[in-house]
Amino acid sequence: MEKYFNASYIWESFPMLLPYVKVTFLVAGLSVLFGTLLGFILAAMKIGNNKVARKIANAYITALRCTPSIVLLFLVYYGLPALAENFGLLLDNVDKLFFIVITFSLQFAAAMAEVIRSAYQSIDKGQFEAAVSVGLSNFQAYRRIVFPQALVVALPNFGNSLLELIKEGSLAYTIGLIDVMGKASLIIDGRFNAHALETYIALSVIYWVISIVIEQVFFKLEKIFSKGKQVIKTT
Amino acid sequence: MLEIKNIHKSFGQNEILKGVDLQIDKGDVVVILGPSGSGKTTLLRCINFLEKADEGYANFGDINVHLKTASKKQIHVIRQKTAFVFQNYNLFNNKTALENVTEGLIIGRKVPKAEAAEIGKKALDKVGLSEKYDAYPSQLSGGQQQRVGIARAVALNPDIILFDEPTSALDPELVGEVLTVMKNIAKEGTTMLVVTHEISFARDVANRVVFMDGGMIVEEGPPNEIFSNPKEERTKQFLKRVLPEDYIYYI
Amino acid sequence: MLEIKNIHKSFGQNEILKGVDLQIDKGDVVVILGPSGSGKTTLLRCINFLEKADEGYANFGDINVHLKTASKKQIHVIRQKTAFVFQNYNLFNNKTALENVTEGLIIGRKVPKAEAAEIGKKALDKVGLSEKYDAYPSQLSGGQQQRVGIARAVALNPDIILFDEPTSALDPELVGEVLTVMKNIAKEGTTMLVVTHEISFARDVANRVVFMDGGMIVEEGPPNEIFSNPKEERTKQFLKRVLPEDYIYYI
Amino acid sequence: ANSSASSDNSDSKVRKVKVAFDQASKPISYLDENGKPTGYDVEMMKQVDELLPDYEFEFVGTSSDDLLLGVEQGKYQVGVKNAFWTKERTEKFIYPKEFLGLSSAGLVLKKKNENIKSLKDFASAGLTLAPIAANNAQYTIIDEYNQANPNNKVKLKAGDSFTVDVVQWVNEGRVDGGVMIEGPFKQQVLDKNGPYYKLKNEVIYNEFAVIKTWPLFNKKEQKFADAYDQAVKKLKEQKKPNELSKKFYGRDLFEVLDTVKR
Amino acid sequence: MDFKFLVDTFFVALSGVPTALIITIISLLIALPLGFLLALTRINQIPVLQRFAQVYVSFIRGTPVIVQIFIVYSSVPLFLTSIFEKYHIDKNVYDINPIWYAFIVFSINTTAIMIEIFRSAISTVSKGQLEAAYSVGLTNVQALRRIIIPQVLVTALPNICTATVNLIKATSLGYAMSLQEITLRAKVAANVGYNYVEAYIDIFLVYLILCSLVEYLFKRYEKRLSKYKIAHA
Ligand SMILES: Nc1ncnc2c1ncn2[C@@H]1O[C@H](COP(=O)(O)OP(=O)(O)OP(=O)(O)O)[C@@H](O)[C@H]1O
Ligand SMILES: Nc1ncnc2c1ncn2[C@@H]1O[C@H](COP(=O)(O)OP(=O)(O)OP(=O)(O)O)[C@@H](O)[C@H]1O
Ligand SMILES: [Mg+2]
Ligand SMILES: [Mg+2]
Repeated sequence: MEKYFNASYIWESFPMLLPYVKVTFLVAGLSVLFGTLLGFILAAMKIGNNKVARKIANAYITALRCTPSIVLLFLVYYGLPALAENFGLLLDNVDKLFFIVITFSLQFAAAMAEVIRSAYQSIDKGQFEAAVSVGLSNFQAYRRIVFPQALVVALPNFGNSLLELIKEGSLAYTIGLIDVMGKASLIIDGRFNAHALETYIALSVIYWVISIVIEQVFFKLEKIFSKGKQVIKTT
Repeated sequence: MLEIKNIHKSFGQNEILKGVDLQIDKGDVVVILGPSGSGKTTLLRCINFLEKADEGYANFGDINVHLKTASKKQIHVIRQKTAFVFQNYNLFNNKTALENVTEGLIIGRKVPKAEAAEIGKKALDKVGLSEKYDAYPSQLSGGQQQRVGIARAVALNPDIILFDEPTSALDPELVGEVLTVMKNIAKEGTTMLVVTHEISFARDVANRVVFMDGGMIVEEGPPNEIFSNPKEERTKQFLKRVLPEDYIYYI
Repeated sequence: MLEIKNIHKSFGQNEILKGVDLQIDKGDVVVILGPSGSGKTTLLRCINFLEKADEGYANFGDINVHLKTASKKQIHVIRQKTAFVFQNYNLFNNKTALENVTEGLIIGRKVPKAEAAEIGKKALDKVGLSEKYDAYPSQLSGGQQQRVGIARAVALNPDIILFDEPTSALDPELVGEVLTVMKNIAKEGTTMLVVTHEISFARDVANRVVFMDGGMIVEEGPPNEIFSNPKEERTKQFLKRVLPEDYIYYI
Repeated sequence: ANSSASSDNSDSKVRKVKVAFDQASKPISYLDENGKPTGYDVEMMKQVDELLPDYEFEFVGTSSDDLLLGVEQGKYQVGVKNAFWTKERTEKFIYPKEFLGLSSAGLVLKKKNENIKSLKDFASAGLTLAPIAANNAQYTIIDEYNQANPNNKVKLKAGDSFTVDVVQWVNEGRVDGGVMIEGPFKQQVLDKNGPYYKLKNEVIYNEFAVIKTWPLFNKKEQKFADAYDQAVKKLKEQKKPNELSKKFYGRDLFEVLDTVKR
Repeated sequence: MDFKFLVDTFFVALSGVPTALIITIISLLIALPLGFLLALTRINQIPVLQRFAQVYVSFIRGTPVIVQIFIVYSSVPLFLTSIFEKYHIDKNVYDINPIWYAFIVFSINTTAIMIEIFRSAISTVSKGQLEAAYSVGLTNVQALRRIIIPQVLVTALPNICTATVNLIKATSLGYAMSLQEITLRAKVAANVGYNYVEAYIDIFLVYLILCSLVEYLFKRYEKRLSKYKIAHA
């Protein structure tokens, strides 16, 4: 085993990989932003009374759940320009990042729709009723009473989805965007595939650290936002 | 002061309220009794527009609204004149006791913050929670939570406070403290419409008891009359089951 | 038949039971009263090994166990001799009423299925649920659920049934049906240890009332004595708060 | 053209085209330490660009799959990825008249299998072969050999390019042989600083074919392909490909051009 | 677009479904019980095991599957050889069918996900259920098997469904281990004529059909399992 394994390749990989974490974060950050917005719309469609809207939202969520990310990526990367052409838009010179962000936004939205819906529904209806009964408008009741509580419920699931997104984001490499995963592939190719294991170990450590940091951040956020929620058990 | 006429309300096929009329004068304490499912909660919720009635009018001093077609503005005005105390408290979980009380004042009524805090503290003092301004609901016992609920209603200085079984979610021992608070408020002349199973409260505090069954008012009158001399068979049956077995004979 | 000696139990720093002794004879109905947090539930749970006591002995007719070091087998034997009725029913959500009752017989005691069904149906008949054999808990009212809970305990034919506030999670109207069932069982000579706030039940059915506070037994005796002539100050205070205001004077 | 050409649209003479290349296929096409595209195929195309004033090349690094999809759809006008010629592929892409380069293919073997010189020997001996990415040209060579010799097939498995470290796999015995091009083998095993220099007496390289490689043009790009032909012809006259071959493959493959069958 | 190829390759891709399913099923068979047990160690806070489970879950959930595949695929054989050599086991590690690596990777991966799913599902079943089971004389194992697990399964099922669908999709990464599954078969077919557009459309269709079907089956099963819940809210 020692014949093929040389830990110095692990150390050597870190400085080469780390600069590309930026790209990974860029993809994730933008996708979270747009995905969450779309997720809100989808959740609203699912919660609302309009049957057609609900059907559409459900179909969307099922379809996206069932499509491997890489396939979705190609569908967006090639399908979208083809669609846009029908409207006289030329997307051929648009940056790859654009398509990647769209792909992962679409996917993230499907996950978020469920996260948002279940968080919203976990808040007792009485909270809203109490708010309007003390004279708040519907909007004020949502903004001040319902949403802050739903946020706390949603946070852990939101964190999980974010972790998924960061990992899936590694596929961006397939259409040539070089993020931390892509860089690892380049390093390995540069060595004609020798000592790939060491590079992948370095890569996995980077991903792991990122995920631990994100987990911790969300844990802290949850604590901050959940003031008043610490449940005292009564038997 | 509040007059309700002919409220009807169905959920799907089920007609829950079948034409309820109710008249409450300023300073009245009216207790509604009735078996589970008779529509007591629904009646209160319709009055506060938490449920939209299918039919009926509410006459609120100067304002007269058709419950079904009331405009947003009318609803808002009536909600300003009423306050609701919920069975399971429904305190805002993400707000402290004081914030719970001031939320409606600051956001709903645009009372300046300092003034609202003043009013809120007074209300909490009144229910004996001077020590708990900054406690979150999860840090309070059931009885304390319900007292915050009452303070929240009182602070709004409404024309009438609606209570929906305010003590039924409480440990037997905690019931007393909440009833005491309610009695004190009643003594101050607050108009109250109370759904409760606490017979002693009804007897001591109410000036009118209303017995509901099957979505209708079966019988109403002063507490002594209703308890010691109910006219309707249904009322008798109900009281027999709810009162301590021998209690009824001693009154 | 059951003798308990010197039970101690702490949760972390909190000593909840500070040496409780209790003697129950065959056919006894013992009611435990006491304020919230006084350790009533904990006592019952220790007897059934749902909580492991830190100290103390239980003497169960022929078996004598040290509660802390009891072996798995001893625990099993004692559990076979006791049954527990929970405050919030704790019916098996994934089983029908009949399956709830037969589960312990078939799986725990290896009673043949047909025989177990026989026993189970009888127990359910006894609590007035002949119509509900195949209903799931979610399809039953609270009162019905608790009656299944009682049937489940009865079917095991235990030496003693432990009740932990069996009616306190129920609508006031449903309390009666459960108490009636309990009375009937008591009449049949079942030994019962009951934590409850239902004074009328204690007075009518119990042959001994135990008043607990702060993890200790403060006072015990026949119900008449305890209710009309409590000796300890703490007992008096407690009864004052729990009994309907004027009730105490009429007994 | 070159970078000085204005990107002004009104200057309709200069056309911008996208040249896709497989960015992880050293030494054919790859990104150097500074992230700049290079490799035999890329450098050839750069020189073609020099000779075509009407065109301005933009090099786009990507994966092999995307390159094939992108050129077919017209996202890229041309792509280079060490592609071989097959009849079926001409339905999807324009193959120009002039090939771009030569690629050597050889078997990496254990010393004891030194005498295996061809795919036929390899197949006859019943040896196992390291998996090859399905979109890799080497896969095509073996596949075609198998089609032609249905009774003496090489055990061919498709896999992924990144997982297979041919030299290591052969040496440790995970497989009996692997297909490689010559340059990388030299740099890994024969070079004093290569990661597997210590194995230089244990594994050997037996070339079995040299094959022409082609750029793939989008179907609408016939004119562009013609222009390319002109340029490459010139380059070949100037022996430019020979230099690049030496530089990237460590050997002038054009020396054996006459033996190249396809 | 080459429609004949599109249709032909659809069936080629379809022929990879059994491979994908076998990997999925084996992984689930291993991950479900193992995940449940490890979830119990975390809930009951069993000292060393729960720590192990925690780190394990954190690592697996923190790294992309493809990286895990690469690591297992390149390190396990090395590891095994050195063990075989040490103990003079005369067995060629490299005769192992790559599907075994897939079983290892995806089982490891799915187990981590199951731990999390069961952990939250178990906590939704009230402790009273267990206590009631004890009080009628069931043993620990009996209580788990007859009362707790059936209820845990119902709450966990939607999440298990999601995990299964994700697992099926993830088997497409098996190409990295030369697994003859859906994606690889389609891509091999595409290589001859570079018909990648058609191949990806076929891959898309096969996964869409397969995963929707699995999702549908889970929903039906969930309905059956949760019949005790439907009565009223
Ligand atoms: N949102 C709703 N949708 C459908 N049915 C409802 C709804 N709210 C209440 N009901 C039904 O209306 C009936 C009356 O309910 P209501 O809560 O008014 O009774 P109640 O007199 O307050 O009873 P309780 O003493 O149990 O609180 C019940 O049968 C209930 O099931
Ligand atoms: N598992 C536990 N961990 C820590 N503290 C506990 C636990 N169970 C009970 N306690 C504490 O023990 C004390 C006594 O509880 P117990 O439930 O026995 O009281 P009780 O007399 O039954 O009260 P109630 O009438 O409210 O049911 C309470 O202060 C409670 O907070
Ligand atoms: Mg009600
Ligand atoms: Mg208790």
